[in-house]
Amino acid sequence: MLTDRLAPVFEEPACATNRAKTDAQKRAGCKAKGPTPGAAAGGCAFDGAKISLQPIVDAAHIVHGPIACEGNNWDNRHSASSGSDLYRRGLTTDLTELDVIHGGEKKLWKAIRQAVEKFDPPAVFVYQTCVPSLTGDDIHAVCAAAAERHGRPVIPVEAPGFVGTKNAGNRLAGQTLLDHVIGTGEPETTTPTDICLIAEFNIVGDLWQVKPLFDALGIRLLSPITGDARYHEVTYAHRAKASMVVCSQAMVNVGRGLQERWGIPYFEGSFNGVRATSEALRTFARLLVEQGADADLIDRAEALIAEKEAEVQRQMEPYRATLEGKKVLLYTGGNKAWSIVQTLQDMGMEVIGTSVRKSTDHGKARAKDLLHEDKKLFGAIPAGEMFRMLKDGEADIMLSGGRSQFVALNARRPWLDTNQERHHAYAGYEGFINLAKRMSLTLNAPIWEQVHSPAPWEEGYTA
Amino acid sequence: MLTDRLAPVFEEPACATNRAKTDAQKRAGCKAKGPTPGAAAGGCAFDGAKISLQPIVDAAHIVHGPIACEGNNWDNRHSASSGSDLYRRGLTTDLTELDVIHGGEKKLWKAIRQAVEKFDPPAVFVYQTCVPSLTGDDIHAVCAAAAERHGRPVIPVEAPGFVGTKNAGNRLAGQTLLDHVIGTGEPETTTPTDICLIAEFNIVGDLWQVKPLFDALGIRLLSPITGDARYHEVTYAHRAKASMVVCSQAMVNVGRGLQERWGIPYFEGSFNGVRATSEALRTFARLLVEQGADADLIDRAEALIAEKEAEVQRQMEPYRATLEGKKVLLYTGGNKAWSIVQTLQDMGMEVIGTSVRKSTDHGKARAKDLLHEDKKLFGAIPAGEMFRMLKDGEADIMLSGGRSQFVALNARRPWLDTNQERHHAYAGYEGFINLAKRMSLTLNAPIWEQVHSPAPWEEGYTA
Amino acid sequence: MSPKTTPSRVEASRKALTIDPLKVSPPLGAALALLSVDRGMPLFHGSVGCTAFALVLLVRHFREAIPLQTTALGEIETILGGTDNLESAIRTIATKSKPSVLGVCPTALTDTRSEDMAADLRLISERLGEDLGDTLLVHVQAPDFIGGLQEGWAAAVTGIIDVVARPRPRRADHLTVLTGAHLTAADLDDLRDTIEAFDLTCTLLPDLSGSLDGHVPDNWRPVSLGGTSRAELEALGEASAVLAIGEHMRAPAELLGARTSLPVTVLETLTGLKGCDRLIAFLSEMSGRSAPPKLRRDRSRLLDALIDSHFAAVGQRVAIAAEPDLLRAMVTIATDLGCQVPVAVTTTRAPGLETLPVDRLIVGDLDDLETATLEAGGCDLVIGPSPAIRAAKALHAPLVRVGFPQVDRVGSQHDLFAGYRGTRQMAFAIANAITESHAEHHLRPPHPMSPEMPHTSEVRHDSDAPVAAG
Amino acid sequence: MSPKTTPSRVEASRKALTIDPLKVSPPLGAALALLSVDRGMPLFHGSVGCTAFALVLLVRHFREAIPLQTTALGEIETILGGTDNLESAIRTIATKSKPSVLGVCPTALTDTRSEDMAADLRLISERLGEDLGDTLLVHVQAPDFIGGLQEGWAAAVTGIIDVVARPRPRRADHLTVLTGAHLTAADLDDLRDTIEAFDLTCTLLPDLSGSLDGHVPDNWRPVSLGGTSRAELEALGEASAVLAIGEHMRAPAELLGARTSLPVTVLETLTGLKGCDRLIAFLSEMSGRSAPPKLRRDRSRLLDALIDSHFAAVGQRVAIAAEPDLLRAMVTIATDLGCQVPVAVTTTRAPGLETLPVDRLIVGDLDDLETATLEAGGCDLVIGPSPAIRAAKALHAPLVRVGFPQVDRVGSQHDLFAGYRGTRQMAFAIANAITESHAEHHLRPPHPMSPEMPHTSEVRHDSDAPVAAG
Repeated sequence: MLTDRLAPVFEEPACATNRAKTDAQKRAGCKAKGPTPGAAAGGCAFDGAKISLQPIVDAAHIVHGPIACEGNNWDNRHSASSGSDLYRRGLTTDLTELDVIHGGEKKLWKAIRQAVEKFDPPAVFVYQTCVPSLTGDDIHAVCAAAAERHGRPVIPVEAPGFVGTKNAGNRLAGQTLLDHVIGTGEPETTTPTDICLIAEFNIVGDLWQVKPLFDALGIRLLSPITGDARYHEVTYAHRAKASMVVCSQAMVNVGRGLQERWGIPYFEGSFNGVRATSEALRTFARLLVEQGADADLIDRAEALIAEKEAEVQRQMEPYRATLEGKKVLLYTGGNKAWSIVQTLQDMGMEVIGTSVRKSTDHGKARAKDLLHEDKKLFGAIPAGEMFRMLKDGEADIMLSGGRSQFVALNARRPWLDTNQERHHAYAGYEGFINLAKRMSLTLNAPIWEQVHSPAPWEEGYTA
Repeated sequence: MLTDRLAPVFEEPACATNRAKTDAQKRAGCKAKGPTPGAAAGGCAFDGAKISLQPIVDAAHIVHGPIACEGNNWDNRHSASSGSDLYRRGLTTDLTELDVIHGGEKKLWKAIRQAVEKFDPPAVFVYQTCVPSLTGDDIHAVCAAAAERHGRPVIPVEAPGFVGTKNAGNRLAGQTLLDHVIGTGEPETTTPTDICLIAEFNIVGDLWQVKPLFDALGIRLLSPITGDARYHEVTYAHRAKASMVVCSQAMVNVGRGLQERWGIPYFEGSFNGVRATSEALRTFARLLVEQGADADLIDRAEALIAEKEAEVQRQMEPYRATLEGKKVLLYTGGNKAWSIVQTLQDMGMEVIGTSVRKSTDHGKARAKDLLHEDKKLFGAIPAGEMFRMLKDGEADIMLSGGRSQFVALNARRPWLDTNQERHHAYAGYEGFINLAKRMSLTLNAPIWEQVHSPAPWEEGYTA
Repeated sequence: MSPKTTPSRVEASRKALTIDPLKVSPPLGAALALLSVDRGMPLFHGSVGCTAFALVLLVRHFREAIPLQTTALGEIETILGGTDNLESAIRTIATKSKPSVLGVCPTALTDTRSEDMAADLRLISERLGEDLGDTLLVHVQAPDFIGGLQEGWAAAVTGIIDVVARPRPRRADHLTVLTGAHLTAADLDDLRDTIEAFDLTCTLLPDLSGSLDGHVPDNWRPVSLGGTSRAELEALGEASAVLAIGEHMRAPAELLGARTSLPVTVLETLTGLKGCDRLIAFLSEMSGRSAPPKLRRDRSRLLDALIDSHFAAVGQRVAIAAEPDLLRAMVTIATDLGCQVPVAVTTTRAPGLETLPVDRLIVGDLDDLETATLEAGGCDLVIGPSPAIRAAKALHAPLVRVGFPQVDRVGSQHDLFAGYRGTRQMAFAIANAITESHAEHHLRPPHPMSPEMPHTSEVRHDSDAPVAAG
Repeated sequence: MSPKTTPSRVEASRKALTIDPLKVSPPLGAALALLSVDRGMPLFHGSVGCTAFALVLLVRHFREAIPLQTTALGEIETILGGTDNLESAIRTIATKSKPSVLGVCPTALTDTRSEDMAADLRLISERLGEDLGDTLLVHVQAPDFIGGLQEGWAAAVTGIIDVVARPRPRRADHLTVLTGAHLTAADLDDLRDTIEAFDLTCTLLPDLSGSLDGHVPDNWRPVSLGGTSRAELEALGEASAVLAIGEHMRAPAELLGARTSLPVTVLETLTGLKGCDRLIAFLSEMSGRSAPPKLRRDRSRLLDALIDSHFAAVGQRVAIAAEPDLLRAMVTIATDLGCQVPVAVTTTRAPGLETLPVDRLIVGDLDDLETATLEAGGCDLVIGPSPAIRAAKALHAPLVRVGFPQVDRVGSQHDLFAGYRGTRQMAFAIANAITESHAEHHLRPPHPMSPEMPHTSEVRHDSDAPVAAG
C-alpha cells in the first residue's frame, strides 16, 4: 500500500501537533483521521502537493491523471510570478479509458518529452494521481529515464489524492524537495545572511510585501520555497544560514530536514500582522548573527522594526474609527487561526470566535491566550449555525476562505477572503495596512445598507 | 454682405463647371443655386472649409461659434495621421448668449491663447461661423493680433455656414491657404520631382495607398494638401514642380493659384481605380520631365504601371467570379460619379446608374461616355424611388455615402460606403483590390439570405 | 472613509477654449424626441449645416435613417429674416411627407436674431390652411445656448404637450409616462414591461424604443417610423397619472399635469436599487397590486449582483462624464457599489446636481474630465460616451460606455441601465471593467534591490486591485 | 470566397501532453445539472479531491454556494471497494440534508475499478429503507473518461428521467423542456418567456435559471435552492411534447419520449436566426397561435442587428473554443455574420460537428486553439471561456467570453446568447469586439521610404478592419 509506504513522512517529530503528543501518539503519525463520507470537505493529497510545488515558476508541472485532476483545477491559484508563467499552464496526460487499460507510462513518457520540447524548462515535476497509482503506473521509473534522456531533473511527486488530506500532500511535496531537489545545485556565491523561506507561496504577492524588509537589512532570500522561485533557487536551500517555516502545518518537514541534514537552524513564524512580522525579523537577525553574520544586524533589525511599526501606526489612522470594536468571525486554518486573531485585535477589533479545526495544539493554545475564552474557539461550524450567527448580527464581518463566503454573503454580511483565492496581499507591515483598508472599505460599503433595506412589498419599506 | 465679399472665390475660371459655361454664366460664379427649404441636404460652407483644412494634423483648429458647430461635429472624419492627433481634438469657443450679446472677440482671443499654451501648435486655424459673423466679430483682427502675440500663424478661415454649400467652403479654404499659408515657408531642399497633391485628405489612409507609388518612382510628395500634412509642408506648396487636384470640385482654385502665382503646372485626376491611377502617374511623370526631371522618369513610370496593373489582375482573381455581372447603383458625388463607374466596369460589374447631381458637366460627359445611356445618369433620386429600385432587385448593391445607406439596408440590399465616413481605403491599385474585396465580402455575406428569409409567421417559411 | 463624500459644489469650467465637447446642441436633442413620435419630423430653422451636423451624428449613433429637415437659411435670409424660408419649408414638408408632428426648432442662428417665431408660426399655420393637413405644428423652444441634448429633448416634449394636451376623461390603470433622454430603447422596453407586469397600460412620450430601436421596416417613409402614435398624443390626458422619468422631464410633466389635472410623479432615476424600488412602490400604489414574482426575483438577483460586484468596485475611483440625469444614474450605481467619484463632468447646471456625492462636479468638457481626474490622482474607470475614450486612455483606465454619442459601437440603444435588471447589468459592467483593467496591469514585484518598502499610496492603482496572477 | 467553407473533418489533437485543458470533467457537469433541480445534491463517489476541485471551480464561476458531497474514498477503500463509504455518505446526506434528488456520480477512480454501482445503489437503497425518506436516488452514468461538462450534464438528466419518468395523462399546452448545458440562466429566462408568450407553460429540466441565477435567499439550505421542483419531476410526462435544446440532450429526450410516449423535438441551437425561427415555428404549431408582436419586433431588430454588425464582421477570422453544442451556437452566429472560422476547438467528437462550416475542427485544448490559429495565419477574434484569454493575447485578438468557466467575471450567467435577443446581443458583441480591437491597432502609414507597395496579405490584420482614425 502506497499509504503505508508514505507513512514515514507523516511521522514528523518537529510537527507542532506531535510535540504535544505522547510517543505512542507520535508513532501514529500526523495523518488526521479520515474524512467522513457525505460530510467531508477539503482537498486531497495531490492538491496539497501541487499547491506546494507549483509556485516554482519556471518548472513544467505535469499532472499524470484523468481530466478531473487538472481540467477542473489548473491555474486556480493566485501565486504570483516575477518572471516565467510556465507554472500557470495546465499540463496533464488527460488519461482516457484506453490509457487506463493499457497503462499510462508510455503516454507520460511522451508528455514529458513534449513539455521539454515546447517549453525547455529547467526541471519537470510529474504529479501522480489516484487512477494511475491504482493501475500501477511507475512514475519513478518513467521520471528517472526521462531525466536521463532530457538531461534535466524530472521529479516524481508521489502524492495521489487518496493517500490523505491536502496537508499530507504538503508534507509529501516537502519530502520530494528534500529527496530530489534541495542540495542538487550550488549558488554562485553565498553570504552570511542567506536565508530560506519555507511554505511562503507568494499568494497575490505576499512575498513581495516582506522581501523589501529583508533587502533593507541586507538579508538575502537565497531560496524561496516555493513562492516566486526559480527551480535552481530551490536547489540552493542547503546553503541558507537560517530558515523560517511560514505555515507550520504545511512543510515543517523541510525545515527539519534542512536542520537535520545540513545543520541549518529554522523557526516557525508568520507574516500575518505587525507583531508576527517583527518577531520574524528579530528571530532571523538573531539566528543569522549566531551563524556568523555581523552583530549589528540585530540593532539594524530593531531600528527597522521601530520605524515600520511607527509607520504602520500612522497609516492605520484613517481606518481606526471604522474598525474599532467591530466584531469578527474568523474561519480559517493553520496558524492563521491565532496570528490573524492577534492582527485583528491589534486593529482594535473584537474577535468573537475563531475556528481552530485545522490548528495544532500549540496554535489552539495561542488562540486561547488571545481570546481568553474557550467558547470562542470553534471546531467546524455547520453552515446553518454560521448563517444564523451572521444573520443575527453576532459578527459584523467574517474572514474566511472562498467556500464559506456565501454563508456570510447570503446572510448579507461583509466578508473578506483571507485564504488562497484572495485577491489582496496581507503579509508584513504593508499587508497589515492592506487588510485594515480592505476591511474598512468592505464594512463601509454602501451595499450592506441596500441589501438590508426592505423591498417595496415588505414591511418597513420607505421610499 | 460677406457673401458678396467672398464672391470672387466662386468665380473660378478653371472650374470644370465654368469651362463649359458662357462668359455671362461664368460671371454668375460657381455657386450653386441655393438649397430648397424643407427639401435640402448637405453641409454648409463652414463644414466644407473645415473638412479641407482639418487634415493638417499638427495645427490647432478652433471653431468660433455656438456648440452646434463643433459639439455635434468634432472628430467625425476618418482622415488619418501618421503623427500628431491635435487635429482630432474638438476646439471651440462654445459661444453663450452672453458672448453673443457682448461680442465674442475677447473669448476667441483667450481661446487662442489657451490653445497655444496647451498644445504649442505650429499654427492655429480659426473658423468663423454664422452667429459671430452675424454679430460682427472681427476674426481677422483677432487672428492678426494673436499671431503677433504668439509668434506663429493664426489663420482666419472666413467661411460661415450661411455663405454657401460645403463645396463653397472647400474653395474658401483653398483661398485661405493661398492667402495665408502657401509660400510662407521654404523647404530645406528641393528636388526636380517635388509634387503637391491637392484635395486628397487621406481618408482612412487613402494617401498611404498611393504614396508608395510615388516613392518607388523617386517622386517626392513635398506638400500634401491637406491629407496627413504638417503645417510647414503646406507652406512649401509653391516649390512643387507639379500638382494634382484630386477632387476637382473641391479645391481647384488652389491648383490654379499655384499655376498663376508660381507657374506650377497642375492637372485634375483621381486615384479611384486602376486606369485613373495609372493616368495620374503618367501625367505626373510627363509634367515633371517637362519641368526638368530626368527623362527616364517616364519609362520608369510605365514600367511601374505595367507591373502594378499586372499585379492587380492577379490579385483580382479571387473576386472576379463574385463581381462579374453584378448590378451596381452608384450614388455619390464629384468626380467619383464617373471614376468609380470606370472602376466598377473594370471589375466586370454593370453600373445600372450613377448620380451626377454634384458632378461637373465634364464629369457628366465622362459618365455618359462610360454608360452609353442618358437614362443611367440620375440627378437626386428620391429615397422612396431608390428604395423601390433596390427592393425590386434592379441593383445588387449600392455604393454611396452614409446618409443614404439605410435606403439600401432597409431594402435589405448590400451597401458599401464610398464617401468620407467609410472605414476602408480605396485609392490606387491597392485600393482597387480593397474595393473588390469589400464588395465581394458584402455581396457574399450570408446575412442577405437571412434577412430575406420569411419569418415563421410569413408565407413561404420553411424550417 | 465613506465613499459617499460631502455634497459637491458645481464648478463651471473657466476655460474660454472648450476642448473635446461633451455637449451636443439642444436642437439635436429636440430632433431625437420628435423622431420618437410616429411619423415625426424635426425641422431646424437655420443654415443647412446646423441640420447636417446633427443628422450625421444621429446616424452615426443610431445607424438608422434620420428624417431631419432644414429651412436652409443663407446669409441674406438670416439678416433679413427667414420667415419665408420657414413657411416654404413647412409647406414642402407638410405636403410631401405629411408628418404627424412637425417640430420646428430654432437654432443659434435664428435665436441670435430673436425672431418671434411663435407669431410667425401662427401666421404660417393660418396661411397654409388645408395644406397643413393633419400635421401638428410644434414650436420647440430649445435655445442652442442653454443646455444640451436633454434640455432640447425636454423642450420638444413641452412643445408637443403645449399643442396637444387637454383635459380628457380619466382612464383607470393607464399611465402617461414622459421618458427622459437618458433612457435607451432597452430601458424603455424594460419600463413598459414593468408597468405591464402590474396590469397597467401606458403611453410613453417620447418612445424611442418604437422608432430608433433598430428594426427593419418593410417600406420606406420620409418621416420617423414608430414611436408614440398620433392617437396616443391626442389621448395624453386619458390616464390616471403622469409619471416622468428624469429631473429634466419635470417641466413638461408639470405642464401636462396643469393642462390635464392629472397627478404628477417625477422619478429622478431608475438606476440604483432605491430608484427601482420607488418605481415599484409607485406602480403598486397605482395598480393596487403587489409586485409579481418575476420582479421580486429580479430584485433578489440585483442584491446578489451588488454583493458580487462590490468586491472589485469598493474603494475604486470612477470618473464620469454625462448629461445631468444620466450622470445622476451613473453616480448612483457607482457610489452604491462603494466607488468614489473624484470627478464628474456634465453639460449644464441642472437642478439637484449639487447633492450628488462626488468630489468635484464640473460643467465642462472631456478635457476637464481628463485633466481634473489627473489632478485628483487618476482613476480606475471612466464612464462616458465614446469620445471619452481619449480621456480614458490618457488615464490608463477602461471606459464603460454610456450616453450620446456612441459612434464606434453597434447596438448601444440595446444597452440596459434602468430597472433592477439594468442596475444589475451596470454593476457587473463596472466590476468587470475594473477587474479586467487591473488584470492587465499585472501584479508587479518590487524593484529587485529596492531598499525602501513601497508606500501604499504610490501603488494605489494596483494595490487596491484584484490581481489575477493565478 | 464564401466564408461558409466546406465541412470540416474533425481532427483529434495528437499530443500526449494536454496543455491548458478546455475540458472539465463530466461529473462536474452532472453536478451542475443536479444543482439545477430544487433541493438537489450531487455526491461524487471518489477521493475528496475529486469533489473539491469541481466545487471550487463551480464556486469561482457562479459565485454561489455549491452543495456537493463526496464519499471520501481513501486508498484502502478504493482498492477494496468503496460501497461502505457510498452507503455511509448516502445515509448521512439523506438524513441530515434531506435532498429532493441525490445524484451519485462515479469518478475516474471508481470507474477504473469498475464497481457495479447500479447494483450497489439498489442494495443501499433497500438497506436505507425509510432513512432515505423522500430522497430520489439517481445514478449518474457520466464516466470521467468520456466527454466533458455537457456529457455529464446530459447523463445526470438521463439518470433523473430514468428514475422518475413514467406515462402520465397528457397535458395540453404544456411542454417538458430538456435544456442543454450550454444555456445560461438568461437564456433559460428568455426561453421560458418565449414559450409563455404563446400561452404555453413549461417545465424546464434542468432549470439553472432557478438555482444558479444569482439571487439572495432568505435562509440557508445545505442543498440547492431553486430549480426544477420535485413535483415537476414527478410530472415530466404530463405535457403535450418534449422539447430538447442542444444535440447533447437528444439521448435524455429520447429516453423521456420512450418512457412517456410524448413526441420529441430536438432543436440543435437557439443561437442564429434559423434556429430561433425553428423554435418560433415549433411553438406556433404547438400552441396553434401566431407569434405575438413582441417576438416579431425582436426578429426585426435582429435583422437590423445582423445588418449593422456585418460591416465589421464580414471576412473577419474568428477562432472558437467551446464544448460541442456551445461551439455550434457560436460557429452559427459567427458564420451567419460572414466571419470565417479558421480553427474551432472542442472537447469531444459529438454528433453533427463534422458539418460545421469551419476550416479546422480539433478535439483538443487551448494550446491547440493558439497554435493551430497561429499556423492558420492568426485571427481577429477569439470566442471562448475565460482561460482562453491567454490564447487571445498570444494571437493579439480580443476575447468574447462564452462557456464554462468564467472565473474573472461576475454575472456571466446573465449573458444572453439564445433567441432573437440573444443572437442580437452576440452579433453586437462580435462586431464591437472586432471594431475596438482594430481601433487599437491604429491605422499605420507605410514605411517612410518603402520602395514596395505593401501587399494586402501582409497587413491582413489591419487592412480588412474598420479603422477609426477620425
